[in-house]
Amino acid sequence: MSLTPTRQPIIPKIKRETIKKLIKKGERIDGRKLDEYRPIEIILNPIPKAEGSAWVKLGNTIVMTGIKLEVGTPYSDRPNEGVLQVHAEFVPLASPTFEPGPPDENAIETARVIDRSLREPRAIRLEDLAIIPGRKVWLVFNDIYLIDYDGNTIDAGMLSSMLALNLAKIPKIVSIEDDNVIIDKTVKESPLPINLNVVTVTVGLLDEIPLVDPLLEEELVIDNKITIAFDEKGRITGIQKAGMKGIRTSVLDEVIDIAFKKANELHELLRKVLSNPENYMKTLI
Amino acid sequence: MSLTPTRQPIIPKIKRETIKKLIKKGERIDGRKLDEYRPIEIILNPIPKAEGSAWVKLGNTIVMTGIKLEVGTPYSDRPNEGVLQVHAEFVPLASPTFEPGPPDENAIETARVIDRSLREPRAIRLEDLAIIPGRKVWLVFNDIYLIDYDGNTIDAGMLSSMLALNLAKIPKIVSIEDDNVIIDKTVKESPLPINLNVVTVTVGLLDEIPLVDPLLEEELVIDNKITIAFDEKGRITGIQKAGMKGIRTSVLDEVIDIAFKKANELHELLRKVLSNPENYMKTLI
Amino acid sequence: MSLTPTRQPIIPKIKRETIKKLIKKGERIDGRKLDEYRPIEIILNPIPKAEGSAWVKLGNTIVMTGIKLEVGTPYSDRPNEGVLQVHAEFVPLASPTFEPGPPDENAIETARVIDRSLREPRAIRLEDLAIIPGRKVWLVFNDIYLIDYDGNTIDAGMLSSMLALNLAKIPKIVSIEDDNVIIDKTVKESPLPINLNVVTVTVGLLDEIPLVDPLLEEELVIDNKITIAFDEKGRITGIQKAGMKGIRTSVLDEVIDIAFKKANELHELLRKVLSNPENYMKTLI
Amino acid sequence: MEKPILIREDGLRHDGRKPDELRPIKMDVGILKNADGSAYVEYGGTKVIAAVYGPREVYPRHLALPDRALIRCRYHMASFSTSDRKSPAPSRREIELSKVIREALEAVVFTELYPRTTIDVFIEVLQADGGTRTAGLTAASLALADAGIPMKDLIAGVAVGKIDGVIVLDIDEVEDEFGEADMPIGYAAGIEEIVLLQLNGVLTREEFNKALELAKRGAEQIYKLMKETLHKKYLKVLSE
Amino acid sequence: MEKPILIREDGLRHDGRKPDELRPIKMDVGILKNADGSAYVEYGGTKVIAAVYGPREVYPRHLALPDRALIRCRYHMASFSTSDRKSPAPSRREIELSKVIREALEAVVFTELYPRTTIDVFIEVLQADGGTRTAGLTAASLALADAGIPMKDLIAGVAVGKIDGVIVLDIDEVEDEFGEADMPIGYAAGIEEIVLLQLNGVLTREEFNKALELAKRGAEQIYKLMKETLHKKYLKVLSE
Amino acid sequence: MEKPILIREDGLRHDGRKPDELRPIKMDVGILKNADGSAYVEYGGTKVIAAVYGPREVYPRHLALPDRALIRCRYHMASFSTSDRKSPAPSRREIELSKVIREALEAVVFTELYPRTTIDVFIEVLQADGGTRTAGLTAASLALADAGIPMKDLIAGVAVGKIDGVIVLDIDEVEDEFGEADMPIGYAAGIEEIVLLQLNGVLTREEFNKALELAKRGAEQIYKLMKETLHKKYLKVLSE
Repeated sequence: MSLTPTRQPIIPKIKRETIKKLIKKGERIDGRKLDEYRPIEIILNPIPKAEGSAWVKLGNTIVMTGIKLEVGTPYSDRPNEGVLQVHAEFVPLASPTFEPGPPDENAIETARVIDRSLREPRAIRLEDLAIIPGRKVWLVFNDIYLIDYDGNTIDAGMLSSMLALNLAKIPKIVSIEDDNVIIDKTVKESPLPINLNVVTVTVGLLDEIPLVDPLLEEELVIDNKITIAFDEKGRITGIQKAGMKGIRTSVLDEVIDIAFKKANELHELLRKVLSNPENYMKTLI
Repeated sequence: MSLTPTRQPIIPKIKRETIKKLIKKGERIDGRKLDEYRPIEIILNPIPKAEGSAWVKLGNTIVMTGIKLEVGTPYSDRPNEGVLQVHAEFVPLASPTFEPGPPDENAIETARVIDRSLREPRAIRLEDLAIIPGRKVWLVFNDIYLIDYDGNTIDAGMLSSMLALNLAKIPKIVSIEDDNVIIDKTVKESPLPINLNVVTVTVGLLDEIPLVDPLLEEELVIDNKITIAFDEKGRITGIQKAGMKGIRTSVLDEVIDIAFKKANELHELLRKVLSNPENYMKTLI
Repeated sequence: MSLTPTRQPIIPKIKRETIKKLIKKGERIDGRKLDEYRPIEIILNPIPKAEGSAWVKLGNTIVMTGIKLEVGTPYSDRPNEGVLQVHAEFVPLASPTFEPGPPDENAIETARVIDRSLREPRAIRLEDLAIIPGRKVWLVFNDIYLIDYDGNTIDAGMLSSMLALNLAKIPKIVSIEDDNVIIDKTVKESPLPINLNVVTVTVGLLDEIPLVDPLLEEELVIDNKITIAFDEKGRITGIQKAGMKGIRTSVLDEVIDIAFKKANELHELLRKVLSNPENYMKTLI
Repeated sequence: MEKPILIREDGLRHDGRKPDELRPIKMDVGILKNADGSAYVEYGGTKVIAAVYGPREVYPRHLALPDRALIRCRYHMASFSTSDRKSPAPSRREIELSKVIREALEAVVFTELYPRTTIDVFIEVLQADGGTRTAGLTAASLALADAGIPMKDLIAGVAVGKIDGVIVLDIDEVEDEFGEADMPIGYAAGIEEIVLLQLNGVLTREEFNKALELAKRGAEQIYKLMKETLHKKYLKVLSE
Repeated sequence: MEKPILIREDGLRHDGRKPDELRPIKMDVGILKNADGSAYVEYGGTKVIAAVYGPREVYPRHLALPDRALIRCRYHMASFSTSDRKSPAPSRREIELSKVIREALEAVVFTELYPRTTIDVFIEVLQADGGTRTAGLTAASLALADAGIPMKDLIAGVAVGKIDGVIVLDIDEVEDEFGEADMPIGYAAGIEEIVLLQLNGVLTREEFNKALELAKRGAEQIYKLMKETLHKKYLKVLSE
Repeated sequence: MEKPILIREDGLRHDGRKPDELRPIKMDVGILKNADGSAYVEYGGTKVIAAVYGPREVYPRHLALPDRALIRCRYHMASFSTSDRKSPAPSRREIELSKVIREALEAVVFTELYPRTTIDVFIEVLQADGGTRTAGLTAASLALADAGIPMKDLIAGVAVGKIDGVIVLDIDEVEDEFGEADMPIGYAAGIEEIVLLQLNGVLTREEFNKALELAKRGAEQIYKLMKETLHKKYLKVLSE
């Protein structure tokens, strides 16, 4: 059951007014322009035990994605494909308002939007991940951990997922006997087959004014958030409207225009990072 | 853990007194006689995706049962038989006092009484539902949804279950290879094998006065409910006493006499409906 | 998530002071010496349906352990060994402060300390419990039920576990076909293979004064509890410190000395009981 | 397992009992230290403990009833009580039986004497060999008496059954599994009220009548044992 | 199952519909007795019931909002609604859809009129054949109106899709499964606001624009039916 | 996986360390923005983050303690932290370790200064390579200091073990898996108190004494690093 949110970070009324006033003037509390992303820091493969991993800091929002590959059973309606599972954990260290427990609707929505945006354009070549067709395939677990929460978990989660997937390597298959597949995780062989990259751009709306990459404090005052996924060919591969107000078509148009522009920037960033990944293979501290 | 019920529909004291006074005069708030069922409306197979389904409106109590057939593993102590599973969901749209969540003790009791009353006289020929003896059998899921709640869920649930089971058709088996059974749910073949029909009759007691098919408001003032299942041969195939008072043997005798008479009426109704099922294959609205 | 305990049996301040004063004088509220165990009553195999069982009354703490043996799948990293699973249930009849529900952290800690103390010295010859190597092995369920709670559940639970394991008999294997193992639980054959016995000794600390086998009321006033497991060769096979204070090394030394001495007594008791088990095969009342 | 012979040629049952014969029954009260009342009951191989806590404060408070005590009841089987290990999580069967046992107890406890409190009844089945709910109900009734909670009457539980066509008293697990019907009852013999009644199986009307009479007769025997057990306990308490 | 032909040579869809054609739509309100408002909606084979309870007291109390009503919304599929039986436990999909439907309703309900209360919306999918969330949203909107809860506007839900390269209205399950995109929208046609928008699939910008226009056109037709349904109901109530 | 050689012919360990040598240790505090205090700790391949929230209001309120702060502690492993993916649901192991870490922290925090509040400690293991509970305890202690919560002393955690018969400091995962004993300790080196102590394995009394001494020696080195880390941080704060 979904409930109108009640336990939210509290934001003083005066700050709420300031944020709104600034946005209406085209400004933001952290000095950004309305269509500007926060600075993005990237650390690749900080978790060697994962098959791939990426730490993304988007302003003060920190997300870590780890990819795990396990041998398992395919879905009965796709017997010859690997299985992608995207999960998001909003662990309680990330925010004073998070409680331990199974993922809530916000974590589930984040995971499902990222899942769909990856799945629909076939970002991963799941058809190359069968081991014994119909019986054993690779399960790709894309686990997104929110570590510090300052808004816009979807874009940060998608960036870190896309990076971690690109870095992921498939463990060595040692032997196959009947349905018994023995693997050696200490030896990583071929890379996970990626078809194309996908990014999401989240745009907030306040009185029909669009603002890119909203901060948590902004999320608490805006009317809506629209997340749009774009693949590297510029196609829309997913949309999710969130928030408790309606949107007019003309405003939506404007939002998509902005998102498209920003998506190109994010794809550019992905290309830059992935063409020289070793530059980003730093330690966490 | 079972608790004395605390969160019940509230019924004003004056109404409570009226109900009691009427019953003692042999009358009821809805004008029925003490031994009279509410009108029963039946719609057969409103859910074509289910293998069988039946909508039963007993006064204002609405119950929908859907039968699903899946291929699965038999119980180890009955390796050559299909598996019957009866579930009841008291979904929150049915009553202001129901909350979302797993079935509570009342839903579980309803399901288990219906389950036993069907299972004991072997109403379904489970022995005809083996596919690969000892390995693969048909699982018969009898899912009872309570949609509007005005008392006597067991009798309504049993009627709709019995109708849905009679209408259920077994999907086509396309191929069997090793333990891999492929079925095609779009093609329904032979009917589910039914041995005999069972009905339940629920009788309330107030100061030792029996009343058949209690309304919700009556359930809130009576002392006890006794549910008795009868098969079409007139045998008792299940009993469940509910309620927080004791019963004397002589009163119980009287209850069974009444229940037996009403069971014959319900069996008559089943026969009428099942001999011309097409007459009842209407749309829901 | 672990919380500072809040719902505890309440113990009046005056009693608390009495307990403390006595301990500092080297005395205890039940008249025992500081290094003395409460009387131990043992009933062997009171539950013939279990493969082995033992009822242990340690003062007013009552624990019943039942061993069940089932056929199952080995752990993938130990394909040729049986599986030991230790569970503890603190059922609500044992204490006014226990609530129904899954095991809490105290029940889990009790089970895990006993599990490790048995597992590490290989008290059970799990390597003799493979049925079809790599595929089917015996699962040994060691289920500890706390029936009346007056402190020191670990020592009582370990004693009853060790006794029940020693008494456990492996059911007859009737047939093995492919991976299908048919057993007959009514025929019990060879005993469960035991390598050696293990006991635990729990020592409480109050202002650095050690006291053996604390009562519940003592547990509520002491600073710490240290549980030390010893096998029959005198080796330490497990340690667990519990409690919300620190310990100095010299005090810890003293605790281990005492525990070692008491462990010998408990091993002596085990030997006595297990050399004449029929003497202890009484009925529960 | 194949169906064994349930009624032998000499008319006796697989364990040598006559059709109207109870299994050996043992009972005791006050066996636990923490509980306000407790009891242990054996019907042959069926072994059950019950504990009562209360009347005591309700937690959380909003569950309290203004005009009577709440009864909370849990029937639970130990994981080692059955031939195949039982998962400790409550099954649908245990949830249902907790309800029917609670309702049986509600019929006799003077709950109106303790408004805004709870009376908690916990039943643990240590070994299950048929008749666990009825042995559990007997134990719960004894534990309530042991806790000093005022009741209209004691409740004796017993199951009758139909096996190989014969109506028999106090069926055990084998008879339940291979028989044609299992009918557990809870009977307050002093006030002559049936407080628990279930039928799992197929009976004609005549068989039902016969079964009910037999059950009442059996329950009366158990009821007598319960009275004696409590009497002995009180004498013991008085003499201390 | 193999991919069927979704767009036939004559340009019609697998069920004979034109690309911009809705399935047969049925709706009714006030179908449940207990609920304060209720509705039944069919989009072809998709059959949905919605019930509204409230405004009513919030329980537990600390969830209440001082300045508005809480909306609680559950989208749930009956276990028999799908080809393979669905487990009754809420799936991640159902949790997400409950959220997006709730947010759509928040955009139109005057929640500030009922501070400290809750308005509960329960949607049960009886049969799923594509478009369950949008049919559910339509039903929820009707049920709120039936409950007399003041709203800025009604919401009509409909899904558009891309199948075999063609943008089509009101896709069914087969079209969803084998098509290239599924885009459900919730549209408040009176105030011309999009209150629910998701895209599951791949579209170019032009296709998106076309799809959105088609969706709005379809929603307007449904919106008209909703008005008529409510109108008929009120006339009926008035004439009674 | 077969047992590797744990102690090489030259007396060094599989990774080239001497028996009494720690792995490379890194630590930092104040790494999270939302938490009141936070820390990151690496013991070789083991990587752990801890966050502290509080003292803050207890929710639900009835858990509050009248005379002291409640400590709530969660030790949790990320699903990608282990070789085989770990389910995100808390395991029995995680529940136990949350308890022993909480109890260790209770021994040093001046909880009586903040009655009716809660101090929440959340530990996330990002990569597990042996010694996760002890690295987690070190990180928790640093995060509490970073949050400015008054403590008697800092706690340094470290595990010693016995591998191929040799007592060694700061065992890693391979040594834990194939060794004979793993003994994690938490040591408040300033007040010389052991606040966490577990043994998972078999040791003679002499080996235990030797292991405990080695553990204390190792903890003292870590304790020194912790002091330096906090000192650097304060200097940095002061200079800003």
